[in-house]
Amino acid sequence: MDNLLGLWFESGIYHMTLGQAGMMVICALLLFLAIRKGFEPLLLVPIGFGGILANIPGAGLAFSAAENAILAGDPAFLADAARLLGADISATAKELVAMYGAAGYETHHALTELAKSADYHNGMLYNFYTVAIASGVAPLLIFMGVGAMTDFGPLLANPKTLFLGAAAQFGIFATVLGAVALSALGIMDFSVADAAAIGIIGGADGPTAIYVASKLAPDLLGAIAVAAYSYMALVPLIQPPIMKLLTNKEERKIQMTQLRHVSKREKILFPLVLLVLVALILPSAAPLLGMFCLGNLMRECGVVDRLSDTAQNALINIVTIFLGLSVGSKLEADTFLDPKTLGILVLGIVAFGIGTACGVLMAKAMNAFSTQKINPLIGSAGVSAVPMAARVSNRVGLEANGQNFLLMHAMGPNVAGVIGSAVAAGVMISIVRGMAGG
Amino acid sequence: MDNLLGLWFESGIYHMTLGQAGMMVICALLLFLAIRKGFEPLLLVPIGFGGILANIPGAGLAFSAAENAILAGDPAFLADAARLLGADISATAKELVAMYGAAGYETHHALTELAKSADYHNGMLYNFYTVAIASGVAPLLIFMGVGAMTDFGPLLANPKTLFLGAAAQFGIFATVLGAVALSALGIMDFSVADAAAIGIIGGADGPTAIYVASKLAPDLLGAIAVAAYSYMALVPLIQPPIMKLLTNKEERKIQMTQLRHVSKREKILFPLVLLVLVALILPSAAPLLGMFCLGNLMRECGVVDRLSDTAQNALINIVTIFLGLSVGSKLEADTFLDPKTLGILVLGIVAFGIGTACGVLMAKAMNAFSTQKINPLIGSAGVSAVPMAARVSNRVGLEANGQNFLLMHAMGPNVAGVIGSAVAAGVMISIVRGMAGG
Amino acid sequence: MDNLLGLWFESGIYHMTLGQAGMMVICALLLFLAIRKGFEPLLLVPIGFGGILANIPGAGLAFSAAENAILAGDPAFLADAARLLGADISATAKELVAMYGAAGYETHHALTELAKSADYHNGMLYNFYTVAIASGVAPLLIFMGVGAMTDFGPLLANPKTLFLGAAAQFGIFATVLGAVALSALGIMDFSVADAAAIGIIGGADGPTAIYVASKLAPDLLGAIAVAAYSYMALVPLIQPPIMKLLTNKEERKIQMTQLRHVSKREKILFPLVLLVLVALILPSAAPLLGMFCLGNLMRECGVVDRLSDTAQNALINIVTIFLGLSVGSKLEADTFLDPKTLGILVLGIVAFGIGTACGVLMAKAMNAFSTQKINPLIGSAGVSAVPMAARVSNRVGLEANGQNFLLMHAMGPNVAGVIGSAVAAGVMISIVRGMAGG
Amino acid sequence: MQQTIMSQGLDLMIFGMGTVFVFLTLLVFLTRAMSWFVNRYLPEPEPVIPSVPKPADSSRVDPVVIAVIQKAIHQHRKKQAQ
Amino acid sequence: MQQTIMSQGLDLMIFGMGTVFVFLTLLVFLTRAMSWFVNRYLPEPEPVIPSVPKPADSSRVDPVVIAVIQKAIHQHRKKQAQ
Amino acid sequence: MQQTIMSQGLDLMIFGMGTVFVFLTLLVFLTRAMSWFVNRYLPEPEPVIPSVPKPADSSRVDPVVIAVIQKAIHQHRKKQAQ
Ligand code: NA
Ligand code: NA
Ligand code: NA
Repeated sequence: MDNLLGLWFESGIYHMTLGQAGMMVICALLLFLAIRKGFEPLLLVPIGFGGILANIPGAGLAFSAAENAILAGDPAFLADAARLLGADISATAKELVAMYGAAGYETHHALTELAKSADYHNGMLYNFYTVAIASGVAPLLIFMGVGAMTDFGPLLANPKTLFLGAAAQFGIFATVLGAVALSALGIMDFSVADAAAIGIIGGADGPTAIYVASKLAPDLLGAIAVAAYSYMALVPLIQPPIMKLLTNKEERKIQMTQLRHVSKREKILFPLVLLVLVALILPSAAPLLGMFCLGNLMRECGVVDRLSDTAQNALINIVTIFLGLSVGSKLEADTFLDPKTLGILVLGIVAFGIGTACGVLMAKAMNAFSTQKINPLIGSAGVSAVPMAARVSNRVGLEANGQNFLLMHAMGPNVAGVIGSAVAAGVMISIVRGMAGG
Repeated sequence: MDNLLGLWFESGIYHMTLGQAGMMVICALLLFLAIRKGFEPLLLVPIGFGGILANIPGAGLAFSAAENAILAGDPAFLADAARLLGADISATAKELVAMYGAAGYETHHALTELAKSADYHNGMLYNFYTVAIASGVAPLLIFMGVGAMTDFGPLLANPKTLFLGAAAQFGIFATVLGAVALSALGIMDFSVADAAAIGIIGGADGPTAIYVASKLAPDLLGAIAVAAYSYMALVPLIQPPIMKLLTNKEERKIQMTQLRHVSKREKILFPLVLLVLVALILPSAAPLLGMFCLGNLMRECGVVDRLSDTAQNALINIVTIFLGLSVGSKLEADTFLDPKTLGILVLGIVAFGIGTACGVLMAKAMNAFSTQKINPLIGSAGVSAVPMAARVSNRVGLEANGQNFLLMHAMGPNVAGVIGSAVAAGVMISIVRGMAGG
Repeated sequence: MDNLLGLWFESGIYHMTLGQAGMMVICALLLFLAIRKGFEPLLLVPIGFGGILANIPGAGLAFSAAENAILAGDPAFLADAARLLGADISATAKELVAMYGAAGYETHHALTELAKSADYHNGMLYNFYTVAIASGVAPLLIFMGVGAMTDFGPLLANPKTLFLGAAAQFGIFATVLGAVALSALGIMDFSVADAAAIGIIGGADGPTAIYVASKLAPDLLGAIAVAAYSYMALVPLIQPPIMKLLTNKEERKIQMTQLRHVSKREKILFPLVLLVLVALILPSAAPLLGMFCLGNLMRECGVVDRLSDTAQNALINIVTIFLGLSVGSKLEADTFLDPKTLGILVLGIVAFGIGTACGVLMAKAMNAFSTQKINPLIGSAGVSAVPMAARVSNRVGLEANGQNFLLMHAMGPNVAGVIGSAVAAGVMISIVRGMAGG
Repeated sequence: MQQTIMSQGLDLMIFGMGTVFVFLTLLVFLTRAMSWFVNRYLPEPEPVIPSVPKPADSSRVDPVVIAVIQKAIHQHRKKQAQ
Repeated sequence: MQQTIMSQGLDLMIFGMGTVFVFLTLLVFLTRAMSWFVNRYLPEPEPVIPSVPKPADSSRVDPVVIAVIQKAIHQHRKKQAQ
Repeated sequence: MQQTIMSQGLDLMIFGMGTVFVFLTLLVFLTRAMSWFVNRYLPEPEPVIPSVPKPADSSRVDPVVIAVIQKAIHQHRKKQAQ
């Protein structure tokens, strides 16, 4: 009989909270958008599915051993936990979990030992998150794969498009300012680290956003990743109005000269040049851009094709599955259902908008100073969101002039945007750590 | 000279025990069955090979650092170990290893630290086991791959075949009862946890069996996995007699109506329906069925084919190699050569038989209440053992009626059996933990 | 303003040491040799690139959390570190890092805990090294893949070529003697363990060299791996002069009889025979040769082709990327720029030379005692360096006699050399540990 | 003890088998409901595509192959012409 | 506090955006220099090969395919002969 | 010390090289015995299949290819007919 009761008390319905039910609906929506509307399905399918798993009541898949032990509510353990966390003995499990989240390394270590000796275990998704994201390895491997898929030819043929990739990153920093302003006004409660992590959504680059969030604001990672990938999928809706608002028909009609042929050797040397520059200027960007350059070098050097193939197929696919599920673990209701999430979604789309605008305006500014005109529509591709943003530039260009194929020209700022946001990520991580340190 | 002696004292022959020699012969037999007779070679080749490695005398590939330190027999370390384990100072290394196996988390932790500071290391297979199986990840990833290979079409076309998949799981629970009866009678010494882990052999599903055994009875994992895979390979011999015994020629002749066409959308929604049901009813089955549903969703949704391909090729192959070697580590002589192993082999085949019988009888029972007759031969496919059991149903059906192709109809109960045994796994894990806890 | 200064103080240029600059040039040279000259590109591209990453000033990618904490130079932490390391309080960060490297397990553990609680992290490459090489798994998986790519047919057709594979390993042990002699003469400061690790370069087998170095002399791993792969690429330059010096035109003209057909069953049984012999004679070689035999069995048994394919493609490629980057982490300036490195490079090429010579001489010796003559040119293939060395034998043979195709005959000693150096690795590891223990 | 373990085994069997049946029965009804709903409200417009994922390149014809075929045809025609 | 966080945000924006521009500007110049150097001193002798890595086997024709083709041609010729 | 390390090196060489030779010599004999046994008692019935593992699909012909061939042949025949 106890077993029957036990099963009932263990059943999901009995434990299901409104928040968990709500998150399941949200995750189902993500899956719908991914499968039916084609929103970045490679990421949003595992993320949405992982989110559902993370919110299965009583399964504790997204919790650490210590959290599972606390939530299991064994009085003896709760007492020890309260003591270790310096909490009042009457503190509820939920309060203790919150305090655990805020506690430092030693406390985590001690409570984990305690929980494991009481035979509690990390949830599956928690383990995936620890191995794939907390260690930083998954975003880096994806970045290596992206590097192995990237052709820098168009950028090398017209290096000044790098400026467009730089300008479009202003969306990141404007959003950082917006976020801290919300805090200053007391509307939200974002730390500088939070603000930096939110801003990076404007980088329009998934792995970069996840990498930065995992370093600066792990609690916000779920919302940030979801926002980043959703808005990347929405680029065809977000960008065109802004692009048309900031350009006149004549500008959109500008034909660009055929790109010069780029030699194999230039393509081989470019990732090394970029790597050396990172080493000299911005070591904190070394992991991200280093792996990116490695992937690209493996692609271009032509002597390690089997490694390059694996990096852009088997390896990136495996890592994507784990990355998605790990991000899903951050869609656990108590973490995700927070006013901050709303703020993140709003700030994120603002970031995209500002980035797009700055890219276009930068292109116009460059035209003011240079004789060889560039079509301002390719400026919007500077936000990265490869290759979607470049396609958008091409489409809007064709609307203005049926003979105007901007795709290849837009690929330059597009990949420049990837470099730009990785640089922004590096500098933000090092500045924020400096502020924390100081 | 010392070195020469040292080499001799380090040589395998000098240390080889009868048990290890015996295990090597058994593993060679497994390899023979796998390679020559085609017994589940994908698993039994790595398992058999891993078993040989695990029994190489003096190599300690299957032992933890602490066990290797004890077996190395350095007096100083033995004294410490005896103290930490609360053993008599005169205890032999073998006794200490046994006590270490029975000791709790803190003792393990302390002895491991001690062994590592004395520069002893985990054996290769022990590390594989820890990463692949103790963490639970390998069986889950295999299950994801199986999900990505599974077509639920036949099941969706005829959902009531799920009842056959349910009935066939009775083999599991009958065997549990048999195992505890053997204990009650003092013939064997199985705990309830052991009994549950043994019963799951009747689930006729490798990864499920390994997953349950790793949670409830790690010491028996080797025997359980070997039994599960061997009997799955023997399905063509085990099932037909039972099927013929329980059915008459007329029943075997029953023709089934062509299955209706199942739409893509039904196939996409089914894994989500299943997942929600798991979330509501049986959270403890969430890891297994969750990963299974993820794999199937990736397969059916049609927008993440590259992930689905990887899940059913590169990833599952890599995991299979490590899973097999890890299981092999549990074929170490002292663990495997135990009267319990015999009991497991006997109970396992009983479980298969009862499961087969219940599937067939359930089909006949359903015919008694329904107008639309089903051929009882497809009931036996409910044990899972995909797709072997379905093929057996088809073959026996053809013997009775040359025009009677049951394969597709048998695939329904066949995949239902996979779900059924995963549910059984979840409920047993949660009940047994409740008993241990209570 | 502080941030601007902060950024400058964080910039690479500010921190770049001469050593790091030098190592970047050396790594760029490695990349040049790999990409332009085709020196073992699959390994040297990731190694060279990893070396550049490891030397990015201030990024600390190749350092552990404790080392990064010390190098960060926070006074409070330095004081604790000095205390834990028993160092003088005035010790510089560099001295402390050196002492940390020399410290034992407990000290490492304590300092690591301390560093992590101060929010310092392991560098990316350090993590790769820990997971891939320190655990020993990467070289073993590569070895499994190599086994799955190896056809033992030629060896089985003419087993006595195993003697050539044995003789060529004398290069290993002669070099060990040379290394200890340099120590005895006070020219270098190699321990016996160092000497053994250096000698294995003569094995002309990358994964074996890395495996031994990781066990016996991790600090020298970078130089040893670079030497091993570079000289393997230089085999076409190193071997021919020695081969011609030790043979006369008549000997080089010797035609060998067509190899007999080898049956599938012999090929299936050979890896098992080898495994049993390892188990009986030399357990310490079990990990290396065990994984090698597993790969070969998977290849030959014909029933697990999907595992064999994965082992020689997706899996070995993934592991190669991580192995290369991990080796690169050992090209960090302070570790690599050491007189020992020069000694290693010199001794390494000597080892190759002696190994080649002994292989050829052994072949001549065998001809003295046997009627069925073998062409001494295939002796040089005994150093392994598969398949380069066999190709060299073939080419030199064709120079002497245009109708003399030695390739298949040379494959026998070539793969025998792989087994030979794995055996040498096992025996050296066990003897050296015995010496350390005693 | 004998009693306990037997009774524990019985509990395990009864509640375990019970749960399996309850679960799969619910699954039958939910599946039927889902299928009914889909076929009633979300009938498929497009023709059903095969659900087995194909390796990317098996769907298109290797240009090399086409080249070979054309060459073969061409040589054959030459022969015919003679 | 309000002030601090705002000023911190401002710092982050100014120095962050500044670094991005400095970095990419330097990259523009280095890239131009590199391209100039390569085209000036290391002009490519060989024709450029496509940079997209191909799966090893897509470049050669599957022997089975050739067999099939030859069979096809052969049967066809037989038909013609009649 | 000088002595010790030299003697240790010598030991390593002697016993190491010794083990390598003993091991490989035993392997020669075991291999010969194995081959003799196999060829004497387990001669292979079936013809030897190539030992190089092929990717599963390279052994069967891609239906697309067959389609293309048939189409090619057919068009060719039409031409002939004119
Ligand atoms: Na960007
Ligand atoms: Na089952
Ligand atoms: Na060798």
